[in-house]
Amino acid sequence: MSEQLTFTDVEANICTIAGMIEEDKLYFVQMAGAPLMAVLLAKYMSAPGVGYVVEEGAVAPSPSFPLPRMMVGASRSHYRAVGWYGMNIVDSHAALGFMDYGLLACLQIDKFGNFNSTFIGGTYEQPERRFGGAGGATEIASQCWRTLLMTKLQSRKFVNKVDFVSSPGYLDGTPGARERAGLPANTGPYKVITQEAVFDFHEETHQMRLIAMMPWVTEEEVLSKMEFEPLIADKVERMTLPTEEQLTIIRTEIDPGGLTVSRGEWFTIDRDTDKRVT
Amino acid sequence: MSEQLTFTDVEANICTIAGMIEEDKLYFVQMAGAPLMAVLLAKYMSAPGVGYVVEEGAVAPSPSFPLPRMMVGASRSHYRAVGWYGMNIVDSHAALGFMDYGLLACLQIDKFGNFNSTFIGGTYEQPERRFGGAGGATEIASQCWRTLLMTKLQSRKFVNKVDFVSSPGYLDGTPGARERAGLPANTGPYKVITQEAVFDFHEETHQMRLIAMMPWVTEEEVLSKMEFEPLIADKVERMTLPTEEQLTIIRTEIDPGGLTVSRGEWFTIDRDTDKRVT
Amino acid sequence: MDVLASGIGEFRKPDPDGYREYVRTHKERRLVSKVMSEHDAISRFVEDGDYLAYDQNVAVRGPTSLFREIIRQRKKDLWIAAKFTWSDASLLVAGGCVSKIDVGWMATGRLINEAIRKGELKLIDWTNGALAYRHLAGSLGVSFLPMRYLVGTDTFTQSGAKVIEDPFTSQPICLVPALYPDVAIIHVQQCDIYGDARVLGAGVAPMEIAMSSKKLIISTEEIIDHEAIRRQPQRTTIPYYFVDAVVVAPFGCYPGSTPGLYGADIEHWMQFGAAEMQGKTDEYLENWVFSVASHEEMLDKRVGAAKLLKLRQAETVREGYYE
Amino acid sequence: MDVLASGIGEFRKPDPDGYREYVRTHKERRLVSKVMSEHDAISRFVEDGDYLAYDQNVAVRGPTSLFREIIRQRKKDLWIAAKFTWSDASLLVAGGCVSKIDVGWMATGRLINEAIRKGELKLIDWTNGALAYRHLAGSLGVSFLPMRYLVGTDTFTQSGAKVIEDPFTSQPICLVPALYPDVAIIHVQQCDIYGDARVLGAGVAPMEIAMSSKKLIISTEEIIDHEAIRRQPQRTTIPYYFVDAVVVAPFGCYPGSTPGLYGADIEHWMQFGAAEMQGKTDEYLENWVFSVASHEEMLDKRVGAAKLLKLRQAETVREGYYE
Repeated sequence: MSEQLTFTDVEANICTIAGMIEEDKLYFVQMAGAPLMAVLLAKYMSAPGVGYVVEEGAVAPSPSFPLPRMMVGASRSHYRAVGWYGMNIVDSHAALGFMDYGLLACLQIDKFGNFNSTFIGGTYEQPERRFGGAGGATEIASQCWRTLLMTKLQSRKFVNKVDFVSSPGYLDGTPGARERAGLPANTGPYKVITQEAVFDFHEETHQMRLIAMMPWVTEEEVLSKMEFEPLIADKVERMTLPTEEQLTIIRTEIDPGGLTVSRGEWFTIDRDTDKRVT
Repeated sequence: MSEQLTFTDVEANICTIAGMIEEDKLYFVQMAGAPLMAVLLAKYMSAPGVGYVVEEGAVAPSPSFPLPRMMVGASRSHYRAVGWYGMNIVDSHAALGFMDYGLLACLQIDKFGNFNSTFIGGTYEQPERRFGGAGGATEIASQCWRTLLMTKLQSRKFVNKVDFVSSPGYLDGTPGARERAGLPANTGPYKVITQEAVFDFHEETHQMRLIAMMPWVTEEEVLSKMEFEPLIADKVERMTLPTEEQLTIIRTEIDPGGLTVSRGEWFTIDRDTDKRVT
Repeated sequence: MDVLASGIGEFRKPDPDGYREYVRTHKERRLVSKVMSEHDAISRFVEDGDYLAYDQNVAVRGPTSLFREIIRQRKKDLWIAAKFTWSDASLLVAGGCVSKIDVGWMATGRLINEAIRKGELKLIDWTNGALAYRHLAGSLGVSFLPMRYLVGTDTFTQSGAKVIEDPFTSQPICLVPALYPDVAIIHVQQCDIYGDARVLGAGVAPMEIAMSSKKLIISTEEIIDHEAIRRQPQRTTIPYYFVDAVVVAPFGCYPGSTPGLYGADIEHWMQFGAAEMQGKTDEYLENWVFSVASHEEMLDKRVGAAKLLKLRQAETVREGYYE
Repeated sequence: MDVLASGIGEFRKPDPDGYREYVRTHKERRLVSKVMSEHDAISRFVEDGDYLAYDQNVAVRGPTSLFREIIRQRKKDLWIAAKFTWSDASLLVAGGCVSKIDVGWMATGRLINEAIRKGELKLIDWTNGALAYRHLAGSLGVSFLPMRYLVGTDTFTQSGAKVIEDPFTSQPICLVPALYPDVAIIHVQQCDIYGDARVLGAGVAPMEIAMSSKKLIISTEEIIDHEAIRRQPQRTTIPYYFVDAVVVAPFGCYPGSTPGLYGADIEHWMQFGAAEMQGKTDEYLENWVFSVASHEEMLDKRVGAAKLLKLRQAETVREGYYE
């Protein structure tokens, strides 16, 4: 029997995003959970000098690992920052154009990258399931130059129409739609990262476009997990699998309690063939 | 020969204002010079607990005496404040209505308490003498509940029309003029203090009104030192002379260099008669 | 005024002059002790129907001892701002205290969903940043502030924001109305008896909330000497004249954490979560709120010294806070 | 947009998106050393025609070593914001560097009056607070802010402010345009090599100016270790990514004072005042600026060790700054 690699969808997302982190850029990272873990994994492994801010005003922290289980705003997550401010200050840093990338999770997304974190089903007044709200995602997705969005590849998440536009993507997709609405120029969603596929947005039509897939999935499989049909890049790249080292660091240093990464769908991959076993 | 008391016009102003300081009120005090000295004299002698803020953001300092010669923003003038902030913060405290009194000096004033600290003579573009500008006086005179204005009783200062309205009094004097302009409700100049006379403003007409004079001057003398004719209160009070103790504290603790208080007009008063000798 | 678009959300009309009048007649300018019990602070300064603001980083440095006292006193019909919060909104909803929530982010579950369904609770959506910014507007004494986001979304539509044509750039710009809460509760590490308060560490908007709220209750881990405040003026987050009450509350944000002092009691949160899922929050409240007379009694009889020591030990960082 | 009134003063049209584009392409995000000489900092980052901002409390903590370097390099046509300043504007006018001044408050005398008379200098009146607030607007990334004063005055008329009908209260409200300076110079007590800077003590608007200026030069009394910054993050006034140059300048605001370190040299100010009154500022500049190659040389050859020691001794307060 050949060697196998086992990980969750969240772990896959964290590893994929960690591989995208550039050390000479600044990141505005949502609260906690997978987006923060992705930047921390990069900081631990490949981009130790990367700077990021969090909503509650810690600028460029150097968190002490292993991280605490409830880490938002806690001392170990703000450890050795270069500055401790408040939300209005760091939101202003983003308004001023200092934040190259926003890093966010979302519940539902449409083909123009508009996304929902408010409610699913029913009406605004009587929702079937009410969620936490836009949080800091709207200011991040509006004011950072590029936004990296993380979610799961499922048809109920990639939908024709989101139940509620909590935060803006390219709105109706027309050229200049964000600027006409009053948003800062030349901003918008940049990539959407899932456990099995990565998307970007077409430069002119602003439609979501499949650009990379995990080795074990086909285009058809990806499309079957989406309500709308994305554009397909001329050449769809193969995504890199999480490494043993990445997974070990996530499980021992980044989320030792497993509160975030142990939930969701598990993947077991045969390392010789890169095919999914279970 | 009877005993004599000698002081300058600035010293007289400082002592008169010091006597008005209420310990349960908050003061917003201009930069430096006589207004600040007045509140410090009160703090030294009669109202040790009185709180005041200065433009550069020191809140409720307890300055260490004797004060330095160039004291604005210097360490001894901010000593043992309860907070060190910046200008936008303390201006906001005033905007929020926390500052009961503003304490200011001015170059020129009209009968509605509009005053000038910008230029005298000529035009705005080609002034005869250009002065420092509105400074912080406009925010103080607009946002504190009541403004105490300090100047010298001279016809070139109490004028029919100021060369430039740097900061607002009651504007054209009509009811609600300040509110119509956009200023916070129920604010405005409260008293004008000079070396020989004190004025307030009529509740309805908002015209300046003589309410107190030094013992050695007559109404005619006061009016001869004003270009416009103020209202006269039914009963014009007699002002209290500076005391020896006040003058000693000013000269040794408040302005030991004499930069502010030794300039201007000198008064020598016969203490038996309260008449001016020279 | 050309208003290009307006959200439909309900909001308190900002009234800077009304706030000023309140301040003029109600706020104490002298240095007088404001130390009082949590009971007195909540009963004197929180009224049914008040707009209540608070500050915390999700579960960190939240004024939870005061939340419990609000529930204990069965305050009603509060309108709260839940920005970057945790299960506080659910807790207050469980206590029957809340009828409206301005939402930035909060943990949601059965309690919130059921209260909406029954028509007992109305949510008005904003974002974390928009609510913090509305407090900033209030702290500046104005009625609105312009900002570069919120537009283009349904969040905007459900909020009370407006879009106007910017008179300086001619571009569309979003305006949010200032938030002037009736009362705010803020937990801090250190405070003197007059209310000069220090928030140690990053915080969402403690100063903005303190400045924009008519009434302000501070709960503090410890009282420090007034002279200590004056020796380090730059560390004072909130000066005394904004503060109406100072409540001594060690472990005041239990089961949350206070940076530099103690960690969070995660088991407690799970217990609350389980109670919520099982519809047993009445039991939870009986145990943690109603059956104890005070925060002190809760710590003594429900939490216990061993747990408190463990939580102290779980906080390993003092650097930047106390060092 | 119903604009009820507009000032006639010239102002740079606020361009938040232009600022953002500059930041995107020009500002360094990495932690790299920005330490350089005053010569290099001024020659690289101050251009003729720039809008130059700075921060000080009248004569306290002003970046005077950098003012002298600007004169030494004969920069021209600067537009400066003189809010709550001292004779800096006169000094720069004497050096022929300035063509426009946004006035809050500054010391005026023969130099300013003559330059106006000759048509070489244009003043545009605001107030200290209005200029600090315009920096605040810039620091928030917006194009204007509403405020409760300036209206009703000739200062308003000569400024670039506007009055609109407030869309939330229907009352008239004053709007001031955001100020985004091309370059700012700020003197601090402590800074690391990356630009993480600490202003110790009260300051007019150092953070707002730092955030709203495209280019930022910090002069610092001393370089401190980056790890020292990280050990006390709450003391950092300006984080590294706003900063383009760090200039080591002990006694950098001589003849002004730096709180906690040294007092002001009042005799020097009087010497400048006398030179101005006698029309001898060329001699003054030759002696204090042109005949010395650097701030260091000026301290050594013109001020001297004895005077520096005396100024150190004159500063008796360290509490709140270094203790």
